[in-house]
Amino acid sequence: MTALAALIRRDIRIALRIGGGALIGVLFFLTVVVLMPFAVGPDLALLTRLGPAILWLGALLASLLTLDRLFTADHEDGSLDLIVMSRTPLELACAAKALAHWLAAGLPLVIATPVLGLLLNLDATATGAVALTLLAGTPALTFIGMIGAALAVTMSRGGLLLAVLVLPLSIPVLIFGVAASQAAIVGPLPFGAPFSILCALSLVSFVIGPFAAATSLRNGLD
Amino acid sequence: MTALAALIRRDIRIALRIGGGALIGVLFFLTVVVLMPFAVGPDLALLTRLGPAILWLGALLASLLTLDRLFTADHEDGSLDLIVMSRTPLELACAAKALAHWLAAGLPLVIATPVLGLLLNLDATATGAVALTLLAGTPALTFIGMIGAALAVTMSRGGLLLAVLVLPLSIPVLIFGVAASQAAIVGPLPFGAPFSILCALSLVSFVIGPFAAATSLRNGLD
Amino acid sequence: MDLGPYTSFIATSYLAAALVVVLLIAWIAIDYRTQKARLRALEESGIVRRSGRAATDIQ
Amino acid sequence: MSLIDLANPTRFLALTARLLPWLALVTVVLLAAGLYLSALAPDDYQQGATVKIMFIHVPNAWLSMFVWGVMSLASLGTLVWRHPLADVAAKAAAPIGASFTFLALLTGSLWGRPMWGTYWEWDARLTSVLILFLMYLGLMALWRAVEDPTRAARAAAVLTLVGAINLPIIKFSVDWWNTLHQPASVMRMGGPALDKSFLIPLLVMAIGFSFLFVTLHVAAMRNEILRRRVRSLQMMQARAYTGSAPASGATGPIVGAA
Amino acid sequence: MQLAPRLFGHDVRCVRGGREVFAGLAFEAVAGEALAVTGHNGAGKTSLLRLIAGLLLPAGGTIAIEGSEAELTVPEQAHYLGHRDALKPALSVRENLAFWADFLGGGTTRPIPDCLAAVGIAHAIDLPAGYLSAGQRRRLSLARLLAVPRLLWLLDEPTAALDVAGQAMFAGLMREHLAGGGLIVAATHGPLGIDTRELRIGA
Amino acid sequence: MQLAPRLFGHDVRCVRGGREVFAGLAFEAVAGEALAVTGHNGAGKTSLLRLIAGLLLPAGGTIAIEGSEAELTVPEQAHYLGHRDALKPALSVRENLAFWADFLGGGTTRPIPDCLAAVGIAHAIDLPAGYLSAGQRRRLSLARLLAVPRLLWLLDEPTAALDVAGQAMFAGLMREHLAGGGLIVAATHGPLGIDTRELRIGA
Ligand code: HEM
Ligand SMILES: Nc1ncnc2c1ncn2[C@@H]1O[C@H](COP(=O)(O)OP(=O)(O)OP(=O)(O)O)[C@@H](O)[C@H]1O
Ligand SMILES: Nc1ncnc2c1ncn2[C@@H]1O[C@H](COP(=O)(O)OP(=O)(O)OP(=O)(O)O)[C@@H](O)[C@H]1O
Ligand SMILES: [Mg+2]
Ligand SMILES: [Mg+2]
Repeated sequence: MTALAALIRRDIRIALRIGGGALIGVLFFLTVVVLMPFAVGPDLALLTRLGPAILWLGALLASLLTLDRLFTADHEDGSLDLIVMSRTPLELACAAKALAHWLAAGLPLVIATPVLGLLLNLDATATGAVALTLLAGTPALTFIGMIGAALAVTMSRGGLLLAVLVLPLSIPVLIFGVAASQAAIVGPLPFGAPFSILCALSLVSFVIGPFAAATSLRNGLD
Repeated sequence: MTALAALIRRDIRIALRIGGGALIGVLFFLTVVVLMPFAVGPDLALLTRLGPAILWLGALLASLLTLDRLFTADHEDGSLDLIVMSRTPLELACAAKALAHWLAAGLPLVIATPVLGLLLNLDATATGAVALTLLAGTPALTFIGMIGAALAVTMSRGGLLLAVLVLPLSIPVLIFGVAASQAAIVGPLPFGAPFSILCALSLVSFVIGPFAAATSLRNGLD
Repeated sequence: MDLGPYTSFIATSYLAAALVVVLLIAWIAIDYRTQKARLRALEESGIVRRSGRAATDIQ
Repeated sequence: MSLIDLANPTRFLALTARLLPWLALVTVVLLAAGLYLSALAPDDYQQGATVKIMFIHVPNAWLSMFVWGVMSLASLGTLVWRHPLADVAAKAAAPIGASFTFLALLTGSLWGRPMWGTYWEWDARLTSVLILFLMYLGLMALWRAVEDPTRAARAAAVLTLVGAINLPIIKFSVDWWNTLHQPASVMRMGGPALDKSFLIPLLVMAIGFSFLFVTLHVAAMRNEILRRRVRSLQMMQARAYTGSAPASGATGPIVGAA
Repeated sequence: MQLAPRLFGHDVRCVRGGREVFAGLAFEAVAGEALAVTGHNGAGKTSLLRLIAGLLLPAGGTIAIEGSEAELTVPEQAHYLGHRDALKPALSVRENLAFWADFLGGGTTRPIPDCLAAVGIAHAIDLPAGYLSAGQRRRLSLARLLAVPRLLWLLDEPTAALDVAGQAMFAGLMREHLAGGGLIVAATHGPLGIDTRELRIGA
Repeated sequence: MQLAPRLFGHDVRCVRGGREVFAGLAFEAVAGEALAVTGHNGAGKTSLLRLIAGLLLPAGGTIAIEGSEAELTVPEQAHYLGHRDALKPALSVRENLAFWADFLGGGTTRPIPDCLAAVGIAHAIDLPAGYLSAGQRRRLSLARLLAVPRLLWLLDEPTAALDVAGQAMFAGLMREHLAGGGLIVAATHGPLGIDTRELRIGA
């Protein structure tokens, strides 16, 4: 436990220090949201309709922007060697790293959603629904993305094809996340159905992610 | 000239061999496009109207994804030191690196546009117009983003902060890119006016980008 | 003074401006004290500036 | 005392220690007068009493842009003359400028609600102020992201200057964007020349806020100079304690770069 | 009575990038002994250390420790000190070391300031690791070996970047480790400053 | 008749991260001479090399070369060989070296295979650089010095990771460079194998 807690603490600390502070995640989403009207036009009704998709895209981008260095940074400075050698199971260490990443890059979005909802003219229910789906779904993005991050360590040796498979894997998460939010906002479908699929996707990724990542890390070292 | 050509050749070769960059960019682009129908619902007319906006947003965000390692990778392995010391003016070297990056990561987006246009139900003219604006505008995105990438050397990592710094600066490009495409598709304004402003923005960024990047690189080393 | 139906908007504007200014002043004042205290602590530990003057000497 | 002497941080501290109380006094007097005059100002025939928001809103809106200009000048000083006082001036101005921008946005939305029935509208001018606000926040994040103050100053200077070139472009393109989508906007800012009864309080408030900025800026610069002094003394201290090290750390004179 | 722990390799074969680096290698070291691995550039010294550390899979042969805690694998009983120093420039010296102590040690650790003092960088404890010189970074890596006790030290050119005083300090630390029943396997091009048994790879 | 080129520094002061590393440093070296920079870990050897290379700005003093091509700055006449080796693992040995030869040299270069043979890694010419051992990487970096002729070599612990034969080979290369009227400034903790003038920093 100490070992995992130490790992999580270190990763969060680095993320905050390098990223320039805890608020940077919120600022990032604010920027992404502000960008939207310039593309689709200052039409509030349309923006509201696109709101959940915009927030979900922001989440995907935030995790992609920071995920690709999740393991390569540790690989390049030699930390990964020590993590692999340690007495902590590698699967758990991978899960801890992903958790730290989500806390630093995913959670700020969930927390910032209400503020952004105002700019996108979302009402309270809609904001709540989007925040809930993000809370349930962004961990899945992180845990799936982690597989790609682990493959990136092996990448120079031909793992490219596999990495390409990872991003498409996160598309279902996005689709059900947006669908659940839309259901809560405009109906007519019930919110429950897509939301439970989203939760199921998250759960699956919690199991598969760490194992797949650990396996590819073990094979990727040299 | 040999020096710059060598630099461009090297950077493209690395990008193609490692893969990461260009492919992840195109995949992200695809993800954005695939997601939209779920966000706006099965309204083909609306989707078509939003088409250029979606493509431009995708291109803008995709270029961010790949930019943050433009200089940090060279910084970490010591190449940047040698590039700064060389007899080639640093401004030119920066421009060459940006050009290589655009060829490896920006051009694929332009090439992918016709395929994605199909998904968004754009007709041939519209697709052509979007592709043309992307061709004229994405270099500007790269050259503006390069400034952020050079700042990332001082900051010692890019990620979300880089996006926060770069996105506001690229808003004009987004505005005129979308406007020109819209003008070509629905009118009533002529295509030429916004398009020539877009080209002008690109030209301005060709000048500002390398100078700002070179300045911040020179000051950022230690 | 009658401010009509929008009294609350006007009051909020003025209060918000006052609040932000007060926060700025408080931040600057607290920051000043913190730095002074640190300089004093450093001086007590025997560190001298290159110019040879005391750390807290700002005249 | 010549300008060169002023540019020496120690001299700056000495001079401003004497100057600061007077600056504060002038600020307080001007703002008090401004508040008094704006309380006396008549209601607008169209906007009613809400026109009083203008006396806060407009000075803050002006200052939000003015402060970026001040930072740009300081940034030139950083990059061209590499002067430490320029670094300090640029860094100290950012949070103050961000606060003014925030106030312009906030009072603007509070004014917008009674005037146009909505707090927020993707209007050209509002949007460009929002972007300015984002750029301030990004700049502050950049300052925090780099540990070494001289290196942070140069990075921030590049961003500030690029921002200064870009802000007019952004402003222009946002205007263009908005007129394209929404011709004939609801609101009329900067309409016909203001009546004297509004103009005088507005000007007094504007000058008062400008003095407020100068006062706060000078005080914040002093803090920043002290912070740097603390940092370099701490560095000296770290170097001084060689501990039980067999051959590391410094010998020789212990001096800092203060 | 338990036997002293003994590290041995038997008929070890190493293949990297499809090319055989060495084959049929045998070695052993008992508690209190240091093994110096020597050989020309590219002979496979680093590869051997990484095989022992479990970071490479042997193409053949066995590597094991007998006479120590049976339920632990060889890597779990080892410290590995490679060319890359596993430090994060953004974290302070203390934070870097504290992390590895917590992550590797789980409680059984020596106080951080002690370890730093022992390697001679106590004065830099609150400096970001990115500010350290090459030799100071190396010293900080060495502090990791002290912070968490491990039976086996795997060292890849450990004296690189150390000044003369640093090399002497490090020789002292190695001697202490061996005296406490530890084991050392070190790849090196120069003298280590302690008595070693030599293992020469490649012609 | 032109004077032999001479590198000199005068009253050089170095500040890093707000901390003074050294001050009032003076040094000089004339063509055909090597200057060995020594000092304890953290004394500022690397910092001095980076100052000469123009990668750090001096907080005071001047560094210049006189008697050489006047229109070039010091960095433009120098090779810098640091701890980081400026190699891309994805490119082959040949591609890596060819890039630096083209980028730095602009035509006036020695053939790649020759340079690689001179540093003893001709057999690895088509291997990806990521497959090289530490010493082989260092040799590849050394090949850069041969591929493009430059007056001044700035070397930071150049013999680290080289085996005994490699150190001898490298001493030979340095001797040749000096004989051809070159200049060398090298930071080192051990002997370089050539005659040097010593510059000691920090007490
Ligand atoms: C969030 C909302 C708002 C923002 C960000 C904003 C921003 C600005 C800015 C930047 C200026 C200075 C422009 C210049 O001097 O060129 C300004 C001036 C002004 N604003 Fe606003 N504004 C907002 C809302 C409003 C509203 C709702 C009104 C009144 C209906 C208003 C009335 C004015 C007036 C009268 C001026 C002075 C115009 C002049 O001197 O030319 N503003 N505002
Ligand atoms: N990036 C940096 N920022 C701030 N300080 C630094 C930085 N790099 C080094 N220093 C400090 O500058 C001093 C000199 O460092 P330098 O790397 O020049 O030492 P060195 O003589 O090369 O030592 P070594 O023998 O360990 O390589 C050290 O005290 C170090 O802590
Ligand atoms: N990642 C790798 N992939 C493929 N081959 C490799 C890899 N790393 C090293 N090799 C090859 O394996 C051989 C042994 O390398 P190793 O690093 O073990 O040598 P070494 O004895 O440590 O040399 P040095 O003294 O230079 O450090 C070398 O020929 C090298 O080219
Ligand atoms: Mg080796
Ligand atoms: Mg050094």
